[in-house]
Amino acid sequence: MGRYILMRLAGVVGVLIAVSFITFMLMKAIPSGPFDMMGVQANKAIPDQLKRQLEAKYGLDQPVFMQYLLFVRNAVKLDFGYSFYYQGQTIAQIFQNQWPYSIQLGLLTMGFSILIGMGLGILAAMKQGTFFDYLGTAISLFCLAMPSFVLALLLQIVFAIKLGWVPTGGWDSPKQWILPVLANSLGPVLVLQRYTRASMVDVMRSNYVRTAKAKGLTEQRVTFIHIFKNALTPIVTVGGPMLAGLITGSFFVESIFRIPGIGQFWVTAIQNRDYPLIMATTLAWTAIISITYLITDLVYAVIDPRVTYVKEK
Amino acid sequence: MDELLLEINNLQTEFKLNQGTVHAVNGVSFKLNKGEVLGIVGESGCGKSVTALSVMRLIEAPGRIKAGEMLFHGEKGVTDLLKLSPTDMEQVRGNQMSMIFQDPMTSLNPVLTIGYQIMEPLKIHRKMAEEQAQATAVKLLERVGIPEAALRLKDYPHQFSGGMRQRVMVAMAVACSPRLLIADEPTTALDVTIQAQIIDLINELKDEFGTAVIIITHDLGVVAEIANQVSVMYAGYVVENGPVQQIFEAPRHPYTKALMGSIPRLHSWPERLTTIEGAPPSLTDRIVGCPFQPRCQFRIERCASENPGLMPIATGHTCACWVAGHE
Amino acid sequence: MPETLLQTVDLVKSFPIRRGFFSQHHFRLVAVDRVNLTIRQGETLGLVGESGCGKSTLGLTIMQLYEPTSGSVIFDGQELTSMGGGEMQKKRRQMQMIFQDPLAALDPRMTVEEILREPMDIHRVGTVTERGTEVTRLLKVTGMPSDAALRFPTEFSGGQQQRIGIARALALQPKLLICDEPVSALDVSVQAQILNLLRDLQDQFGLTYLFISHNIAVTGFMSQRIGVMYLGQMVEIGPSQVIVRESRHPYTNALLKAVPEPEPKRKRLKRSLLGDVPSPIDRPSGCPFHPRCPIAEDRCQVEAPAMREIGRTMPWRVI
Amino acid sequence: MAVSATTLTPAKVKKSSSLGMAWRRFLSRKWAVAAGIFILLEIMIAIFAPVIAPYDPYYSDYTATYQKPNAKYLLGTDDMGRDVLSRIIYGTRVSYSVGVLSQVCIVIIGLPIGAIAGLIGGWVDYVTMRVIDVLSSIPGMLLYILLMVALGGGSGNVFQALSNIILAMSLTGWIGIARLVRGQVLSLKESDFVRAARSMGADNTWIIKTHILRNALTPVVISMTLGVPGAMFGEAGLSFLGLGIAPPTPSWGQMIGIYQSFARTWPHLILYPALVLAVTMLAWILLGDGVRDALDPNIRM
Repeated sequence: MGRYILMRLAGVVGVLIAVSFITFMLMKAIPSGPFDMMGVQANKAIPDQLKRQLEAKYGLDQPVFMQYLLFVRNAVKLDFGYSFYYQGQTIAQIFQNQWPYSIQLGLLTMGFSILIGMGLGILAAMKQGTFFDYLGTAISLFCLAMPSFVLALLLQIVFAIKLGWVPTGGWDSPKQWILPVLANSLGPVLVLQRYTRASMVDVMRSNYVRTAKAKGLTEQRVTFIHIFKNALTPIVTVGGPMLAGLITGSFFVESIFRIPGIGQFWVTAIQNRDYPLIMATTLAWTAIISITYLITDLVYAVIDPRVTYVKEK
Repeated sequence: MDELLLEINNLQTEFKLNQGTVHAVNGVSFKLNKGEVLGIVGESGCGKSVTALSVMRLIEAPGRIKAGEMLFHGEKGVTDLLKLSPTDMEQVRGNQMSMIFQDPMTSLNPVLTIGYQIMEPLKIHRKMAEEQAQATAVKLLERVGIPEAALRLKDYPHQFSGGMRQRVMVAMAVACSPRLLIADEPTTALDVTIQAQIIDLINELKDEFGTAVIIITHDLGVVAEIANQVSVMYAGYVVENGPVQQIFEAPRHPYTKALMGSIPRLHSWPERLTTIEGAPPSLTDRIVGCPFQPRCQFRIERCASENPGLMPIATGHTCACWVAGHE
Repeated sequence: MPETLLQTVDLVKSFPIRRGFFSQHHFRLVAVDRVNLTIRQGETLGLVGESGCGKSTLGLTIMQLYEPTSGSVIFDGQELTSMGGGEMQKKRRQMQMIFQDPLAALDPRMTVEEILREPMDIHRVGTVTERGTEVTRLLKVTGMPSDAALRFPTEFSGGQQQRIGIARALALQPKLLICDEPVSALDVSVQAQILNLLRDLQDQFGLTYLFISHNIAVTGFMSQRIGVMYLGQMVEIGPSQVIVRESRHPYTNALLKAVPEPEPKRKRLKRSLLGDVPSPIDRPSGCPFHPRCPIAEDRCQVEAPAMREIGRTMPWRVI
Repeated sequence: MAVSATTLTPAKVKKSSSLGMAWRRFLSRKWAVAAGIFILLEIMIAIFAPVIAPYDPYYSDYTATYQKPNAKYLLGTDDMGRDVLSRIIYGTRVSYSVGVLSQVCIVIIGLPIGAIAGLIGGWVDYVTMRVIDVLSSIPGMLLYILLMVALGGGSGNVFQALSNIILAMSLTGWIGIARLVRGQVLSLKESDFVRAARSMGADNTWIIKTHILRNALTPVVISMTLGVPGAMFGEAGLSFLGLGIAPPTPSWGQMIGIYQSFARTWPHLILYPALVLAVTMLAWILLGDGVRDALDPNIRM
């Protein structure tokens, strides 16, 4: 088991190196550097000499490959340096300040979509062919067809602007959480509803559930002891990585509802060519996602005794 | 001496699908005495498994038991199983009657331990406490021939071979000493040497526990070996019913005869095997007349219009055939 | 005595397997272990054994669909194992195969006509019209309706699908047919039809069969000789009558005793063979059957007995 | 069953092809057919946009800004007095070019890679799979945005912007197809009917040509149809963020993005492009489901 986890972690490191390289090179391929963008924003071009000084300060005058090695050397120490754009702030500070918003939004979305998505999925599976089943299908179809930013805007227009029930944005009070969470949970609800229903139905048809019924167990016992645990495996497989995506923030929802989360920062970072911030965010996301894959696989082994990462004998 | 245990009258089960209604069981009747073994044989799609599931009332939507009577002589007198409430039926299932299924590889819950699964009926029906249930489970596992039973309680099904899993299924089924054990193709998925072990096991246990057995199989050999009574099914009907000796040595229904002739045997090799031309009727169609009539070489005019139904032709031997019945 | 059509000499097929996710240890699963057999022109050799005994792997290895690990396969006087790809493909015309799952063996996107033409298309037999006529003939020979040609395999019953498989195998007029459990997916009455058909076709076209089945009664009905396999090894081989009536190997005996017979009078007493078939990965030392053998001695644990001739049968030596 | 066995002679029976059968199955699904018709209509609209659109989508009538829907401007006008309906009609071109072309490019890249990995196996397969592993560890939208910016984004002319979007999508989207095709090829390689073909003496070329391509293509087609709405969503999202199609060329997502700032006072501006986008995505999803059901050979007639 320990050996397996170590091997997997080594894999994660490999992925991180590859991803950092790809991102770094892509970033360097982006036309115009960070200080051009500053000039654009300040509405005046930065003098060439000053630009060169700045570039030298941040090591941007060196060959690209050297820059990359430099970056790796610092990154190993988890030192991503200062943001080019948010003057005087280290990347670590930006993460510390902004990421909690995204995490909070993600966790709320997670809770909400598990409740709704899995609830609807279980209901649909238990009451196949009834109103609940069709309701679930309708909701999942809606989630599939409705882009999250469109729903976010529509919700904002209707509930914040027209009805004025909730504020249009911000993240200070629970009232402001409602709409972003709703908009953000489109995808997760869809995936969870579909997979829960499918996997429950699958398990319900299995021979061992018939065996359980033949033993004279009550409906509830069959559902919660014999069906649910088995149905969980495929749900965890898709749900894990999807939920990881949630805590990495959402560009759309964060920007529409003016939540100062990391997703919004990343998009602005790209627009501003804020290299250190782009690199750090990308790497952090990749790490989170890779580790979630690993955790998902481990959870898998907890749920299903057939899955084992321990070498036989 | 022949004490009646189960009497099925005119059982009808159907499945409503988009393509039409599948009439899987069309008025099956049979009787089973205490301690007896009834073999139900037939080819795939003849309704034998649906009959078994109907007796257990395990038919699920879109299927339903349309009509019939299932009189079960239980501990508290005679009850019609079809009239029991779902909760009352749960008390019967796994307790007074239990079932073994075809595929041992998928019939045990993969995420629960063997011990948990065996103890489940003991705790529910016999209201046993944990330790008592555990002790009983160990005894049961030992009885069905699982070595180191006490240690294996904590194991999961995937750690057992197919034959061993079927033994666990048997142990689970007899846990509450049921009056009736239904075995649906219990050996089909197993290799012959393992199959033989399981048949022996069921044979021994039925005497030990005083259990009557209904064994559903397509394998005439298995029936010959274990059953006292045989029902032959075709297209949802029972076409012949009788003591095993008579059915095998002097089958009367043309279908039974053809079926007997179609199996290759170890000790006699004919030049050709008997075959039946054509295919069984579609179960979505309403069958008029004898269901076997289109494929029957002895058919008479009457067969096309009138279903013969089971008629007695010898003591305890009934046969649904206009020709054979009037020989 | 008719000439030998197929012969295998010490044929071995083993597969490398990995255990665990990152395990460096490679195991070898020996699926077919030094099998020697001969099939004469026009006869049927039956192969029986329980699942995992290597009988199907043996069939596929003879067909060269699995590359043999060692040993040789001599077909029609020619060594197959050393044959080049192109040459082997031509040779395949003379040996064809019928599979256990009839539907899986037919491409779901092809009509029956396309399926039956495929072998002729591959080997460019005859003109396009001739191939069409041949398709009609094949359907007739195998008892299929003539309008079947334009339909898809899923539209047919299991028995008919198997007939399509047989028709395809006959398209190139092969000498040898390897039938790998051709009837085990079928109902008894359909099984009888297919078995009769196979025997008719054998008489009609002088075919030679290697008939693989787990059902010893079916094998007995089909074959002149039977070979019994256990854990990759041939443990006994001989004329069907002899194998069934007076087999010498304890495994064959146990197998025969285990078969339930549709004759209530013959109710056998308690069967002797205990335990499960061991995994082919952890094969017992010595004679592979010794852990389950009722007459095993100490010697069986260390020494693997060799095949020797006993009268007309050739069982393994049981000490 | 379609034809009775006795009444027709083979010569007269219309040859049933797998495509014909799939077509009949497709037609039996009403929702999918409706979606198909809707999509055909939109494609016509995209092609004949200049004929259909009541106004020039680029023309600003500064005397008539922020008009509510009325008889003259069916869906009203925007901040610059441009006709919203005409802009939506022209936006169809962007959505469909991106939706359909990106899927074509994805297949062109992904299919051969997946097929080669699956067919050759060994180290080729190993390397391909590791590359795919790495790429799929980066969140899709992230890589996509990064690529988009690196390619120069939506600046420059429309074709440049479109081709950038499609390229960025293809460079990230091929992974899915490659994985799918590889999996298909691997399972087909092991299938009984390929084994049967081999036993008949078929060589690799024959097997790939007659069995593997034919059977592996179906899931590719299904995935293409189901991928279109995803690509449309991607374009809309990018344009919404201002990283996709740059104004004045209209795109649904970009319209939503721009009109967002007037949402407080002129919410109707967002409503129409949003509605069209959602309905179009729904139509493609329904069509994709229909195509999947129709092409899946495991479903009997």
